[in-house]
Amino acid sequence: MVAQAAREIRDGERVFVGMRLPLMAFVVAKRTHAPNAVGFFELGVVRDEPASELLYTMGDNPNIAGAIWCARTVDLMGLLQRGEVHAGFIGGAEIDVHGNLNTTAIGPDRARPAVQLPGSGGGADIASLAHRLIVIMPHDKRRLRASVDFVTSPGYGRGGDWRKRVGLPGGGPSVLITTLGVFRFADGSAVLESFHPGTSVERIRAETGWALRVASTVRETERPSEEVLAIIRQYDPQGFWTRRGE
Amino acid sequence: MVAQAAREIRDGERVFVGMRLPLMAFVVAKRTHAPNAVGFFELGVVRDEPASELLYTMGDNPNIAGAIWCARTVDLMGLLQRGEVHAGFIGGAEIDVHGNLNTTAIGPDRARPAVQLPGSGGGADIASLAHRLIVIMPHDKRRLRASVDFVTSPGYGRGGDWRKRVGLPGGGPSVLITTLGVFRFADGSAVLESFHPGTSVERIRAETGWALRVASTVRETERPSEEVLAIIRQYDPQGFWTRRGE
Amino acid sequence: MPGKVISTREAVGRLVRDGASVALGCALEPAIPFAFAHEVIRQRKRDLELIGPISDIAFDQLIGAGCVARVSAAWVGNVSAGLAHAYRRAMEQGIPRRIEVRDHSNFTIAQALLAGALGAPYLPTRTLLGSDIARANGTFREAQDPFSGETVLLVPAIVPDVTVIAVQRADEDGNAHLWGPWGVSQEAALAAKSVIVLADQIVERAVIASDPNRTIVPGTKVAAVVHQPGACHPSPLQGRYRRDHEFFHEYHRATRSIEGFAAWLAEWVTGVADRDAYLHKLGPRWEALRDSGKPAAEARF
Amino acid sequence: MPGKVISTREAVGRLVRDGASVALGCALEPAIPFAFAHEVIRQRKRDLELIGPISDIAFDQLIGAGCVARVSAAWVGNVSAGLAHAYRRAMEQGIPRRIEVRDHSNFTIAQALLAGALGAPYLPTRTLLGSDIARANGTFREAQDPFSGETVLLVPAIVPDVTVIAVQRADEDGNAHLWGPWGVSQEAALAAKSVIVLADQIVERAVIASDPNRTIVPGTKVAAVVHQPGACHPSPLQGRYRRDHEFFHEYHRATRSIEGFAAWLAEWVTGVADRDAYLHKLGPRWEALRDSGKPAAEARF
Repeated sequence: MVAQAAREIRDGERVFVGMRLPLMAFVVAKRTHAPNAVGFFELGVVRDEPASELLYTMGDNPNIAGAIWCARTVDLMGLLQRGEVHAGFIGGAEIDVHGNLNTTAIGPDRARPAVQLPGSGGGADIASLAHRLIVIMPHDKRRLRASVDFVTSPGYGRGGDWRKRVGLPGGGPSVLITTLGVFRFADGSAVLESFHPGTSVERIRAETGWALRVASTVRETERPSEEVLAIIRQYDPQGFWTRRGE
Repeated sequence: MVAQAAREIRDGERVFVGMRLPLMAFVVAKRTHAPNAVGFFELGVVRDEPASELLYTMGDNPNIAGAIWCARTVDLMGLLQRGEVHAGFIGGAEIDVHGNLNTTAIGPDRARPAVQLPGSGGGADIASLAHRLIVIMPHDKRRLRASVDFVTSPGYGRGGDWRKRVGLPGGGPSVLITTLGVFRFADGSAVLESFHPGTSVERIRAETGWALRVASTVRETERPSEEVLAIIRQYDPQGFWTRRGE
Repeated sequence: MPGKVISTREAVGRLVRDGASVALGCALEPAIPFAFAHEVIRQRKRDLELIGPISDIAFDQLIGAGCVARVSAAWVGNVSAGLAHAYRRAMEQGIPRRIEVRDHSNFTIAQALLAGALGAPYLPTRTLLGSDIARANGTFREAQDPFSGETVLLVPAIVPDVTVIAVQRADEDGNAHLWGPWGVSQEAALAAKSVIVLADQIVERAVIASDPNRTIVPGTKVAAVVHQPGACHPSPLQGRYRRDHEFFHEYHRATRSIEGFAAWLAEWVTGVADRDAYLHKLGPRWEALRDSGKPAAEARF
Repeated sequence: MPGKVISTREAVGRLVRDGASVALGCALEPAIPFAFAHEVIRQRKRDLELIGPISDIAFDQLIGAGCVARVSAAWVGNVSAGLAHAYRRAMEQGIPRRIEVRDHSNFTIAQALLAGALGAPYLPTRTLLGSDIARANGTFREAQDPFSGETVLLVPAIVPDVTVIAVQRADEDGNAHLWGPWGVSQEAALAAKSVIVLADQIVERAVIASDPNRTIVPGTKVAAVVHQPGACHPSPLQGRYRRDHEFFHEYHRATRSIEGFAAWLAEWVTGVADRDAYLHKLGPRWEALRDSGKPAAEARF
């Protein structure tokens, strides 16, 4: 997942990074094909070099030391709203076929949820305003659902020109990377592009809560290079963020 | 004028100071009856002690060194709009009986003025939003007019509850200090409170462009104490701002 | 001027009434004033509205201790360890009490506080259009931008009764230097009716005045200054101490059950007199977190 | 990355097209990039829109030189010496050309640029209600606050084509440290399509990264970095040099007449090749203005 996520970052882009796996993807991208990518962190920090050590949160001292800008959240969110941020990463508890994410609550009643999740953080802002949204999630039928209980971070709504109709600028999810495969979005719906080594289209179909659409060019996901694996192991030697084989 | 202006500042108040005579009034007030007054400067500076030397502009290095806050203009203007600034000083080219000030342009056509003035600066904001406005002007019939050509900084409009009707918060001019006398505002109109030593009600009437209203308690303006004169001479020994006997 | 330098106990006692709205944790993950939150719990304050973007576990503790009636936040959880158990219990089961949630995103909470700081009634934005947050929050309005005709979401100002910020240093009047992430701290402080500053160090006014650009809030906005070293543990304070990651994990494990939460609270909050006792209890673990960092390049005024 | 470090001449040549909107002088009285303004005059740029709160005499010079079609500003004059003669001639007599004025106050220009920086279409305010500025400006709208029903003035966003800021130091990517007054500089830089940084000193990236709170604009927003010592004379730059008050008075006296203005321009702008030549011409007067101030108290990251 990290290797695939890193591939989604292009050189020179401004990227809302977030924590956990996206942060590692940023590290990998910076050290391989995207040395001029710039990382935005929603507490108000901009870095053009990854932090020198593993981070547990974006506010850890090593993520501030050596940053090029330590500003206010609203300054970075302003650049995002201006359309100056190319890509952002988010994850979620649930996603539907149109890329709508729920990180708020499971169950029909927001006031009395079956499971209370932490909420949006900056995720809904990134989903609303970035040029491209890169979604990373564990693959599970209960997580990839036909429809989500609460749209925290809007994807393509009900598909078609929904984003335009509700007033959102362009953008929306460009890719969904799961523990099993990679989906792209066509006309606002997820289409399976590749399956990770060791899995298959059929397994993914069985683990997906919506009627799977498969690209005619479906293939196995490119394996991470030794270089990439070495970067990941160097950055997270204890496997704190990657120990679940992610 | 400086001594009278200083009297208008109360201890502990937040005051938008501005330059020239108001700045000296702030110095005098701080060193006499209002040691806890706090000075706001619209380029984003807050001082609880006056600068160590004479200032020509609020951005002079000595006004920044030793400040307690160097922020953004909008931060200070925000506090002003929140109603947290007690008083502000402004001057103008023209004022009318309702305390409306023109610092924009003389003449009926804004696009082709007879005399182009510099404009509002922060004056119109202070006039709109401070609890009290303290106006300082040279006294001249062409400056104290029945009506002004352009209302840059709103006073009491056409009097009565005009401020409320147009949506301005409370406030408005509390005093007009000229080179000849001191006016207070009653029901949104200027009333002569005192005449400076060496002048008279009749002279002021002759030099004022509106029908003069005179308080029943009209008296001579209190002379500045030796202490106050000493502070002024110490701060501006060359008389740069005070040489015209102001 | 009357003395503003008081203890955390006095600050909470004097300035936080039951039912108050309180913004804290406004720098997001770092500089969270846990010392303040724990004193609120010890004084059994009730019916508070908590305001903040990402509070890490401070909000969870206040909710679990029964101090909270409403949360206006973008995220409530345990940043490096996962979900917030006390928040879950309150929302899912009403334990120890039901709380109301006003969902925000980081951008809308930032804009609400910025509007408050500006004295503006609201800010117009395009974020969250089409998100269920816009509907669920209940305080936003959709409107037409009269200039372009496009849809905008109007985010109304938030004016907290009290904003609490933790900083590296402040003078006795409350002029406060904070470096490292600010998040929404400055907006929250300027928007508030009253500000409490928890300073790792109290310094002479001249130290503050030597670098007025570092001032996050001027003393004229500050009601109380508390000299409270280590006020943010287990969150970090730049140039002073690091984040205690393991503490967050321990909290996560310990508070899975109601009983576990109660035991954790008894051990770390109600069972200690104040922050000094808390740091003493941490012992060498606390000393090991100290990290004085590297000096900033010189700037001259 | 392609090199951003170029000369003022190249920066003006590449980034300022005729008709562009240009924000400068955004820290109000200090840190005004006169070196940039003079190069614009030398390159005979035309039909510019000038944006800024209080420009001191920079705007007056650009107007008198015929570079300007429109001014969006709160104040145009000579702060310590009085009225701006060239601005008066343009407005009163159309010499050297008619210009359009969009009157602002400091707060509305700040809000317009803040809206631009936030990507918001407008900000609602209560300032200027009842002022003729609200009407004369022509771009504002009155509206009802839908929450309270009260009247507000909507100030639309300003997005300059170029914002020019002068700073004490920047690295080669344009990450820029400015201390002392910021005024509306940060909003203007973040709101702009393109930013030009005039740095008194070019430093290693590590100097900037040692103190990221001092960064006013990140390199990722910056199109050109100019190493230009003394770029702000006669305005001051904190910790580097003082304001040359007498220069403003000399300008005021010299430019009362059209001929006087032309002679002043020939002497100080068109008659000198660049800023270095200008400083050389100032000679010992320039050296006498240097003032390195006092160091800021240490902060460690």
